[in-house]
Amino acid sequence: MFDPKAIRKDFPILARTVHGKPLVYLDNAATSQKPRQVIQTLVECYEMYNSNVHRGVHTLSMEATERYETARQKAADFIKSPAPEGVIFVRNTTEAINLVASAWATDNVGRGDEIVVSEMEHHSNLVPWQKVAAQKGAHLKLLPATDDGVIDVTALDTVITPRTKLVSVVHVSNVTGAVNPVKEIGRRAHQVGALFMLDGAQSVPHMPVDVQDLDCDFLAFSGHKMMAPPGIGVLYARLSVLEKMEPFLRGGEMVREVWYDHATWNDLPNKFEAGTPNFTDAVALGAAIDYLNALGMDAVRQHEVELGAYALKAFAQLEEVDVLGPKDARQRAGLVTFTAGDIHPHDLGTFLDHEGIAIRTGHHCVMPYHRKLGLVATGRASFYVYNTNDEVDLLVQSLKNALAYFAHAS
Amino acid sequence: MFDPKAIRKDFPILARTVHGKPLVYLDNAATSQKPRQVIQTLVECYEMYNSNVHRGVHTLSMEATERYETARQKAADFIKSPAPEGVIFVRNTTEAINLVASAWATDNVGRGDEIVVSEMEHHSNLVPWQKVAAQKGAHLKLLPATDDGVIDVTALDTVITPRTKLVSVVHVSNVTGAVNPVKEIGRRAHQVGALFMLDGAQSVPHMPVDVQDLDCDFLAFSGHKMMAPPGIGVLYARLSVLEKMEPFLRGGEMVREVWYDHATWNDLPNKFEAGTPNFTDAVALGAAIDYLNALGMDAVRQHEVELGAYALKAFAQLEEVDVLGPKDARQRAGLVTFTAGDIHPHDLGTFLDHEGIAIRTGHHCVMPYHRKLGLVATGRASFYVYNTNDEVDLLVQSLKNALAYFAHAS
Amino acid sequence: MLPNDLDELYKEVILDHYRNPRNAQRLDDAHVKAHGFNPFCGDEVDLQLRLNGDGAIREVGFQGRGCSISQASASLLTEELKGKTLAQTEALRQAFRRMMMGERLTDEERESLGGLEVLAGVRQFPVRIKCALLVFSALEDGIKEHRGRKR
Amino acid sequence: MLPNDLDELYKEVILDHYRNPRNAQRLDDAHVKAHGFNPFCGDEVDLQLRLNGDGAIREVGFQGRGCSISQASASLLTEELKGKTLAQTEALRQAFRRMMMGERLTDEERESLGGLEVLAGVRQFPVRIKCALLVFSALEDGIKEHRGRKR
Ligand SMILES: Cc1ncc(COP(=O)(O)O)c(C=O)c1O
Ligand SMILES: Cc1ncc(COP(=O)(O)O)c(C=O)c1O
Repeated sequence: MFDPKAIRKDFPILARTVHGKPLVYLDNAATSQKPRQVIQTLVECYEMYNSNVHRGVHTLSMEATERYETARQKAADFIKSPAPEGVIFVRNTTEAINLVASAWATDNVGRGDEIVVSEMEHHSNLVPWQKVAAQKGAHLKLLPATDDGVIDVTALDTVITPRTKLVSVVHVSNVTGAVNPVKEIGRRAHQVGALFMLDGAQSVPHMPVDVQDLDCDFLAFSGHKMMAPPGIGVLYARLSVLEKMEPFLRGGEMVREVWYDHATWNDLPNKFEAGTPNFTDAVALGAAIDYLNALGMDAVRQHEVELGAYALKAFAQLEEVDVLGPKDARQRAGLVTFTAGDIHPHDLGTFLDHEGIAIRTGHHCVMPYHRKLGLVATGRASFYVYNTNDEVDLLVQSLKNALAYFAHAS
Repeated sequence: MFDPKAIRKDFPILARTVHGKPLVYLDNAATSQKPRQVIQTLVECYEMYNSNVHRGVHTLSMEATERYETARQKAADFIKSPAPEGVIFVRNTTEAINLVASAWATDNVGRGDEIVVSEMEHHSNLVPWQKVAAQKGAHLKLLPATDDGVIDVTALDTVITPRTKLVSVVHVSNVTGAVNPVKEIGRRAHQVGALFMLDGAQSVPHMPVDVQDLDCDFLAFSGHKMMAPPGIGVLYARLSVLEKMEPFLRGGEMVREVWYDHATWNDLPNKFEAGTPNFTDAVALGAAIDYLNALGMDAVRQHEVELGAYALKAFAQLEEVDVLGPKDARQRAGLVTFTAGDIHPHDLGTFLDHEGIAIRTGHHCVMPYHRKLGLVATGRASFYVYNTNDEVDLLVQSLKNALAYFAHAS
Repeated sequence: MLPNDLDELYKEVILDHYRNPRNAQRLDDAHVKAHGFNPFCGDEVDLQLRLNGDGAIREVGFQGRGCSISQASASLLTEELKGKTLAQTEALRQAFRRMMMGERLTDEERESLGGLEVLAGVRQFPVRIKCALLVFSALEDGIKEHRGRKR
Repeated sequence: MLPNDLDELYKEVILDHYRNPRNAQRLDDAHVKAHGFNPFCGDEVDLQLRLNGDGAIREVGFQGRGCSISQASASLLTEELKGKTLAQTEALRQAFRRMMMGERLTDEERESLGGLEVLAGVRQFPVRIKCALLVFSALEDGIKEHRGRKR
């Protein structure tokens, strides 16, 4: 049985108070909290077998290497990568996308070619492509969003053309919460011979993601949004694509042989992991994956759909509150982005913080789409496995209080 | 009083055994062990105020941001950076150098220009420049090493010329252990109008390093070699240089304003920190710096010079053992790279591991210099604050045993 | 039910300035133009100053959008600027910044703040200090630019 | 004084092959050429095979430098290759790999290993397994290349 109350006991931070109130942590789309199993794994690394991986014949190094590669296997299995070498450890989603924008795009995008993203991209899946477009004389094109905040599949055939070399879209929007129709988008991308990349920052932590089923060539995600530490993330890539790519960063471990004037590259995945890797956080990501697998990703998804539905219904009772994104909770992730009357989101954030409730306020690194909607900033409550209906109730009650407070005060 | 025996109690891993023998960890140049103060800092982060930095108005986010920026200030103070904005958090030394090779070199190196490194560079300070040279039609030139394994200052005037745009050298060699004459090298670099960069991976953890006194424009170092976790490192750069540089990675946090077709950049240091930063490991780096400061970097250096001198003397008793690098312990760091008769370093590594002793064997990511010396691989014992003369004695005794074992066996 | 310090932040007068910003006009031929933008929240303020012959501020214009603190702070500031020289404005900015940092002000400094003193409560909310300072950094840049142009 | 399993790794015969590699000749007109290199330690092995008309290995050449395990493994292998077909060589490689992975071998497989069985002790030293396998991966690549050329 999926029991958030029991799960909460695994997360030490949830026992703390903020301004004298129990912490209600609803900023999970920004970063998640960590269970003691993950924290303990880190402590164990440092107390038992901390060492430089891949580089020593001594026992510590061997133990560390084994755990690092086991973590890679776990990450590969988690997203159904056919081989562990398809998993490149990076810092975060942003670095993963930059890796592709640098190492892949350099040799594969030319003048007049097109790169297609959507209107609702996070800056991390937009700004790197602006650079590629500018450097290569390529065109950066946008898949529009429907009024419901979902990528509009009716535009696929016109926007994605034979000149398109890459289609890179957000799997689950961190603003509208929409689970985008990525299989259709990928199909169209492959139809025209383009590669297909997914920004999985908001999907991989929250639902089963299968790179073979989605048929994507690249998938980027961040450990810190899925119970692992910051500082570790994954670029998954199809092996056949990876094999043909030039390296990204250069230096120790990614080389095979080095002379003063040139070098040859190591095998996958090392070729893309220059310098001492963040092995402890990778191992901790493995522990986070174990934790999620024990819950079951279907159950995680189910819980968040239910929580989302509960929140949508409650928000609908608040006249002054407008919610972005799809109406149907099954079409969206467990996050609710909203405006509350004319209360500025920052003022709302401060007010809620005083009630112990942490939500995110701002443009959520999605400025252009906010601008398009005529918004500067919004509030966002985002859920994870440890959130409960009670917490949603608290949020809604506090929203009411805020609306009254700022109305009264004016 | 500097007391390694007392210091050892702070490092939980030093209590473990390997093959039934107490661990003798002499692979500190690869990565260092972590004191409980650093481990505890990480645990505290995760249990008390884990959150996304810079992005939220809620209390957790505020607390996390404050600690992240305090860590930056500590890192700045540690190397005497005049401003915290001169400290860019990266993954490791390798990423720091790649950042410069990408963001700085792009706009500042042209056809026929020269980049100067030394013969004894780690791959991380060589391979990135090979790419710059190839892309720009620039020349990669080498400062030779003396027979003692120190960068040869008599070559400065001929190798560094008015066409030189950057001189980037290793401060302390991870192979010869030499503390290179970097002030003289920097002076020559600036004389011809070139910038001056230091690979501080082996110096910053082990001795006082003052960027103002050294007058360097860039300094790269890794947290994991100075008691902090892997996954965090620093690029220090002179503000005036940093201000004129284009960004490196693109995405969240490094932008000021974003439109669909272009973006503007955030202030320093954010401009160079794309995506969710590794805030917990940065905070842990702050704790590591506190720990080192409490010992005193002069005392740390003194301890390692003494240990190095003790080891050099002991090694000199072993006829079959040849040591690389300067003869005078004060001209070198606390690391000893050596060959032991015709025992292959890997066989030696395995033998020592069976005695509980961890040394590094291989080319230490410095292949070309090994090739130049006619070596394929060497053994390296490298010390830190917790190592003792007793451990050096154990190493020497085990080396004797190994020489006897392999001689007898053959 | 509500924590008291929230009322310290959201004083009546602050919310009033937020809802009814003063000097909400755009001066087209201004001598000093200041633009402030906070990339983290998207808040914006624009100030225009017209100076008279002896360098004192004659007229002020203000537009902006954002949270109550950033907008009220700007609106309150516009009420203090008229008649001040740019040097006096600079002193006011310093005094305000010092108040936000929780430093002890001299009587003279406190005096100079005028109506802006009502924002003292913000310093209990460290993440919001940036909001209060937004218009001041904008002004600093604007004045710098103006002086650069004169030279 | 020395742990016994170290003697398991460094058997007399292994160290003998290390010091006195067999078939230490370079065959210039070889049919199969194999080059193995381990970037982590710099170890290298080179094998050359000359085949006779019916595809069996007639002559073997070996050069290399590196640790005792990588070199002894290559030297021991050269002694097993003569007379084998490439297919048999492939079966030998598989059997050896399975021994290194700690899997149970059939009697036939054990038989095929011949002198190479002396390397069984390596599997207690996981980081050294790569050393023992170096020559085998080189051979695999070399045979693949040879077959590609024939097509
Ligand atoms: C001199 C030197 N430079 C650079 C590096 C690379 O450091 P990292 O692997 O942490 O990027 C190292 C350590 O491996 C080193 O010793
Ligand atoms: C949809 C989406 N893409 C990309 C990112 C960037 O992730 P990171 O900051 O971990 O690189 C985020 C999170 O901030 C996100 O929500």
